[in-house]
Amino acid sequence: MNAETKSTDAFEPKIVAFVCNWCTYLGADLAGTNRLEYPANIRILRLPCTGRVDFNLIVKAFEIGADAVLVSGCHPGDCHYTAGNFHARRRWDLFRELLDTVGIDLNRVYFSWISAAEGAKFQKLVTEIVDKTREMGPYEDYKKLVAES
Amino acid sequence: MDIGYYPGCALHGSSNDYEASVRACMTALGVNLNELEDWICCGASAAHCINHDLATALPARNLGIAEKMNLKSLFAPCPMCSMELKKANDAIQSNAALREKMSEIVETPVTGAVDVVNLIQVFQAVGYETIAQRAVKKLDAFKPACYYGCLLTRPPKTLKFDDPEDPTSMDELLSKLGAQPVEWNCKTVCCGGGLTLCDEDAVAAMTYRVLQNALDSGANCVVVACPMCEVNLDMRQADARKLGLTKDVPIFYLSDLVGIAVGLNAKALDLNRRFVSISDELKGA
Amino acid sequence: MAKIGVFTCWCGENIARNVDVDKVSEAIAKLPGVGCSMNYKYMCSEPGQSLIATKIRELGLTGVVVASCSPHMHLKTFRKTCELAGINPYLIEMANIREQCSWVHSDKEVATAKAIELIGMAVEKVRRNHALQPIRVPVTKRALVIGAGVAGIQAALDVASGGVEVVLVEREPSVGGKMAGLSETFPTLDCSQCILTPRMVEVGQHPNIKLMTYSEVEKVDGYVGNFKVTIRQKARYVDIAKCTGCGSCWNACPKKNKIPNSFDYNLGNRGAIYIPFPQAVPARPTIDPDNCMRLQSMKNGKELCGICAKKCQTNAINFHDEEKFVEVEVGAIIVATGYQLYSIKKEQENPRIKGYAEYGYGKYPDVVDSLQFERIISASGPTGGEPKRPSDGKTPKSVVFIQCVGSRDNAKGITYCSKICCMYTAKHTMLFKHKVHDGTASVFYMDIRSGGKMYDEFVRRAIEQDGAKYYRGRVSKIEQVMVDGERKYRCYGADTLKGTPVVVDADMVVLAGAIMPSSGVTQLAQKLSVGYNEYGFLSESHPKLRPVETNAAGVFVCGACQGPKDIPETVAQASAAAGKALIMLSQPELTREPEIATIDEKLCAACGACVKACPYQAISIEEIRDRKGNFIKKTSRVNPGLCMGCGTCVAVCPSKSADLIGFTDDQVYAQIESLADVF
Amino acid sequence: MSKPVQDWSARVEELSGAKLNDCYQCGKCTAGCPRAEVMDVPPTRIMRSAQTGDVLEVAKARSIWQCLSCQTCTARCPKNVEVAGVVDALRQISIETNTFSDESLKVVSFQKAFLRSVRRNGRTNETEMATDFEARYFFRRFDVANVVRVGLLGPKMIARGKMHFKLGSPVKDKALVKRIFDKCGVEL
Ligand SMILES: Cc1cc2nc3c(=O)[nH]c(=O)nc-3n(C[C@H](O)[C@H](O)[C@H](O)COP(=O)(O)OP(=O)(O)OC[C@H]3O[C@@H](n4cnc5c(N)ncnc54)[C@H](O)[C@@H]3O)c2cc1C
Ligand SMILES: Cc1cc2nc3c(=O)[nH]c(=O)nc-3n(C[C@H](O)[C@H](O)[C@H](O)COP(=O)(O)OP(=O)(O)OC[C@H]3O[C@@H](n4cnc5c(N)ncnc54)[C@H](O)[C@@H]3O)c2cc1C
Ligand code: SF4
Ligand code: SF4
Ligand code: SF4
Ligand code: SF4
Ligand code: SF4
Ligand code: SF4
Ligand code: SF4
Ligand code: SF4
Repeated sequence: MNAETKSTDAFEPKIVAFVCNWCTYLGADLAGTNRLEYPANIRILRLPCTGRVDFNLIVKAFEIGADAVLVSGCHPGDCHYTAGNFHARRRWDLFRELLDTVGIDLNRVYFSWISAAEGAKFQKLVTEIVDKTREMGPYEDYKKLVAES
Repeated sequence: MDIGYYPGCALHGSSNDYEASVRACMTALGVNLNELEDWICCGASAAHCINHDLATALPARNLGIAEKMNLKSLFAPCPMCSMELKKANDAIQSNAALREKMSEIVETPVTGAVDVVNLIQVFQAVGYETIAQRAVKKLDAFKPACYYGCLLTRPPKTLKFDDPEDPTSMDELLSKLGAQPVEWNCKTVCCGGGLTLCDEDAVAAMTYRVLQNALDSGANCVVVACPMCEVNLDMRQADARKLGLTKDVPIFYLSDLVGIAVGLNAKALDLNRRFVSISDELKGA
Repeated sequence: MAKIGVFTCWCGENIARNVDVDKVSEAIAKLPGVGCSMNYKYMCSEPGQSLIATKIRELGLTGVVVASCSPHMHLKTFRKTCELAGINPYLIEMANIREQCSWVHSDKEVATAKAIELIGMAVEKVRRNHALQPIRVPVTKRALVIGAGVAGIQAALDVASGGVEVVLVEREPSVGGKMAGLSETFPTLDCSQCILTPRMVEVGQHPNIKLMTYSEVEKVDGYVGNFKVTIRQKARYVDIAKCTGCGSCWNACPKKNKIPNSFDYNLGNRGAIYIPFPQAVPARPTIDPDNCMRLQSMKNGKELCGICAKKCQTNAINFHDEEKFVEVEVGAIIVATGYQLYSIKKEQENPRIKGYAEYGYGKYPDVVDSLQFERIISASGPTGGEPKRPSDGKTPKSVVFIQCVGSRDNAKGITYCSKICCMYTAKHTMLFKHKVHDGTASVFYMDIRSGGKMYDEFVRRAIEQDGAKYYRGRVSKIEQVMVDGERKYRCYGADTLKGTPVVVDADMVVLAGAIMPSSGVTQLAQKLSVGYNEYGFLSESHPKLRPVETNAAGVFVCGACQGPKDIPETVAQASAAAGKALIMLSQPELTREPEIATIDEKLCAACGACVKACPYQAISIEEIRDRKGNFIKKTSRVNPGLCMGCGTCVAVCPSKSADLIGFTDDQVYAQIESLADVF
Repeated sequence: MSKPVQDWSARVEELSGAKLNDCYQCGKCTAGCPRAEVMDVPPTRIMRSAQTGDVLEVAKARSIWQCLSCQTCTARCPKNVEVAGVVDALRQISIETNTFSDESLKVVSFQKAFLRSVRRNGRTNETEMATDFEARYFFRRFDVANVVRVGLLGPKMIARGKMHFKLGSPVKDKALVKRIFDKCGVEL
């Protein structure tokens, strides 16, 4: 966050979101169209499908200092690509294991389904993630881990 | 072949002819029956109506004994017993909390590891081919209506035995031994045995339906694998006659017919105490 | 050297109210590689766009970022702007500072800071963008229609009338499907043949339709616009080009009327050389090799019978006929393989589905399924429309109809409603009552589903005018009994409205079996890469908005292969599929977004992970050989015609050899890293 | 008496393991039930009452004691509902709440006599059971006809060696059987 505008001691969580182009990105657009206010702590990366998200992208986000990561796509069965998000979902269990192995706190990774019609759900989810992350505090552990290795 | 054996109350009581028949037949086929030590009643028709826990605990006690005796499979000639035992076995096997609770109640560890089998399954284990090879007498005088009743196949989820609507395992065995089983409607229609002492009129009507259909389909006897079916179809036949049953129908246990085929006589099979007497021809004389 | 132009939009007040656009432009101008950074009131307006175009030309920009609204709103607009200004349209990115920023964050300072970061991410991405060309694929202006029931017939006629050639493939000897065997049809009770036969004839004669009966799809290669399909024509033993359909052969066959006719669901008979029904198209016979004495004897080197060939004046019969493989090239494929009835009997092929031993179907001759009953009351049926029961040919006086047999029955393994049986059962009761005036038609049902124009009125008519007795309850068991020397079928049912059991003695029982997809449809679906549900019904792209398209580009579905359907719906869907195919085939060439996967063949370990993960079967493992043909290595390869650009392969590739153009690892990592300084 | 239960649907589900809301009231259980003809509340309606939780009415019904536990209903239910198990649950509830009707006394007495015999001996003794049943039932209902009928049957069975006055082989650990009954909270 911008250090000049915010007092340095107030912790502002930094969230990276990987979202699919067809559902969640449009859900976020809808939140905007409906002027549903949510915390400004999230940075969205638009990808064609959650199927495109691999483990390394999530790790990368933590490496550059994210405090939490969100992966969000179409509801199962509504995937624009028939089965792309299904693959993402199946990989999710594997992800969790891997993330755990490299020492990432699984409480900081979120996976959700948000459709193009669910602007309010997007607003709610982001708010919740930011609140929870604020509670957990900055993700110093992983930064330390990276610094050490 | 060695197998665990749970006779149940009926075979030690009113249906002791069934026990005689089963034992004689098994001996002839070289099946050794290891009777459960100090078995108790499985609760049969009563426990499940009165107390849910008791309905599992009574069979669980017997399963516990079987496990202690290291019996892999347990033969219960009465389908009601084998159904109750199987049901309890399945429930205990799939539910850890229940496993603990029951082990505590019956003061014996029970895990649900015993394979409970009925009479037909024992014959299947011996092998229909083997039985046919041992047969010394062709059952060509018999046109049996094979009666499976309620609990050999039902509830299907528990029994997983034969088709619950059109079972054929008994027909297949008897055909192999030279009998000509008839196609009929009432293979799995309830005979009313459950209420034989409480609602005689209703039971008579049900018995009539089953027996008359057997006769109409060309049968000269009905073959059962259940002590309750036997008592009910045999004993209530006088009442059924009053309702119009056209003639007497002799009732056999499946083990009787297999026994006759492998050369056992009426005395060994205890065929002389039926309410409806059996002709000499059908006694295999 | 990159020279990127960044154009920040005010969107009137929409952005400018909450984002300090001047501050944004100022901050962005400082980023390395940014050649110009400015803002304007309405970037998407005519002057806004020309501002961008002018700067592109003036400064020779190598990339453009427009910071404004959602790319779903205006990415196309600004791509066109770039193209007009002379740079590749894929060298532009958008930063969404309206939907994701000014509209959702009210604190101006915070929103301004976030806007700068979002634009920074876009700048990092666009720096790595490449000039791309949309993929253009040529289109073969010919369509393949698989299955010639009423759906396939309608689709073929519509496409052909649109001026496009059609290859219509049907696996039976005649077109017509199930409808050709129906009696009269709801909701209007018009005779099925009367309305279908003219169309069957038209299909046989249409100059744009190449009809291939007794044929099946063997193999499908290629992709949208350019399919190569191999069709297997089974040996018919009759040259239909020579044959005139005179009938001398089938009338002389010694097996005449001795072999059960599957068209009549085995209620009637045919010969070894036969046409399945008099109105068949083509009206040419087929020899059934399993029952022909000559063909059987030839296996033992003998030549029995042969009467048909002797009778034939045109020498059309060829006992040495063999199956042929024909390859056709088509641009679009319409699947119309229809349905079959659930087989009801105790023995079932599919282990997940159970039969109804309690109804005695297959054991009791007079317990028939609904399609058999259609033949029994059809004027063209084996009894000439006189209702006669199969066992003894007597006219049934009491008929019991049972609905939802298989359908909606979890215990038997089918959970869905078959949708049409409520309607055709009502029809059956009417047709029966119209023929047997003193007869009783009793129906056991669970719910009556008659949503449709004039449908409920139709069902009510069956009850109110024709006196069908409807009982709300399932039947538990059917037993064959003798009542006063007459064979009856005793149905043990329930009347749940009254709350009691009911027993009805019937002369005949008709079971409304569940509608299931045709046999073999899943194998066909796999050849076409079309999805299907757990029962084998083919999957449309979207149940509401793309009901006849599939997720395999260029493949369309219609009729009962997609789900249970009556004729009106089937025909509507067939015309829709034809329309969609015509739209596709009317384009001179197809263009597709270039954002697809690529494989670095040097790195690829040919592990096959991507092949398995790809939802479109767009990747395959191939061999690389040198010019002499020596094997070098294996690699995976993407078929650009099939790849839809989902990126799943990229995520699963363990060697990082797969990448997605437009969303490359390079680009995505750069976007994330651009946040490193501010995080 | 067990603790009073407020939510009867939940209690029925707990005792029977049946998923009550799965029932779509198709009637197939009633259609195949050999006793439905004489039942005041046939199985489909029993299921309906259990579904809505309105169970005490049904607990009074004759039907639940007329059921033969033949399992036809369960075997044929298209929704795989344990219908016979629901009937069992209702029987247990009717005993717990003492709501079974006078008409059902005979069957209830019989079942209790059966279990009393098991509790005492570990196995049933038919003669003892019949006497117990007749005694209790007779004294409560003065059903002379029944005594006569069973009385007529008795000699027939004895003549055929089918009725026994003593147990063949007695259970050794009878105390355990009593403990099992007690631990299950069975009151007879
Ligand atoms: C008893 C009954 C009565 C009915 N009555 C009415 C009514 O009165 N009114 C009404 O509107 N609807 C009625 N219907 C519904 C009607 O039959 C269907 O809506 C209609 O037939 C569906 O047409 P279709 O072309 O999709 O399928 P089908 O008629 O099944 O045609 C499919 C065709 O594809 C062929 N095929 C299958 N697989 C392949 C393959 N792999 N390769 C090549 N060819 C293949 C088949 O041989 C068949 O010719 C009734 C249905 C039933 C069961
Ligand atoms: C309560 C309710 C809930 C529903 N929920 C669902 C659901 O969950 N899923 C589902 O699939 N379907 C649902 N539907 C059905 C769905 O609304 C319709 O299928 C669909 O809207 C029909 O689209 P249409 O274009 O034919 O008609 P309409 O949506 O009615 O569009 C007709 C248009 O024509 C215009 N118009 C009318 N007359 C003229 C004229 N003379 N000149 C010019 N313009 C004219 C009208 O202004 C209107 O814009 C629901 C319907 C209702 C009533
Ligand atoms: S006789 Fe010859 S021409 Fe006539 S229908 Fe038969 S094959 Fe065709
Ligand atoms: S050769 Fe075959 S088809 Fe021809 S007449 Fe003889 S049996 Fe019939
Ligand atoms: S359409 Fe009617 S008969 Fe057919 S499955 Fe649906 S409800 Fe049952
Ligand atoms: S009118 Fe509407 S609510 Fe009524 S049955 Fe038809 S679809 Fe259902
Ligand atoms: S991007 Fe998607 S569709 Fe294309 S090859 Fe990869 S997995 Fe298949
Ligand atoms: S996953 Fe990667 S390495 Fe494996 S085959 Fe595909 S591209 Fe090659
Ligand atoms: S058969 Fe099953 S679904 Fe049908 S009414 Fe009975 S319990 Fe309900
Ligand atoms: S178990 Fe009881 S309710 Fe079910 S069918 Fe048998 S008698 Fe009827």
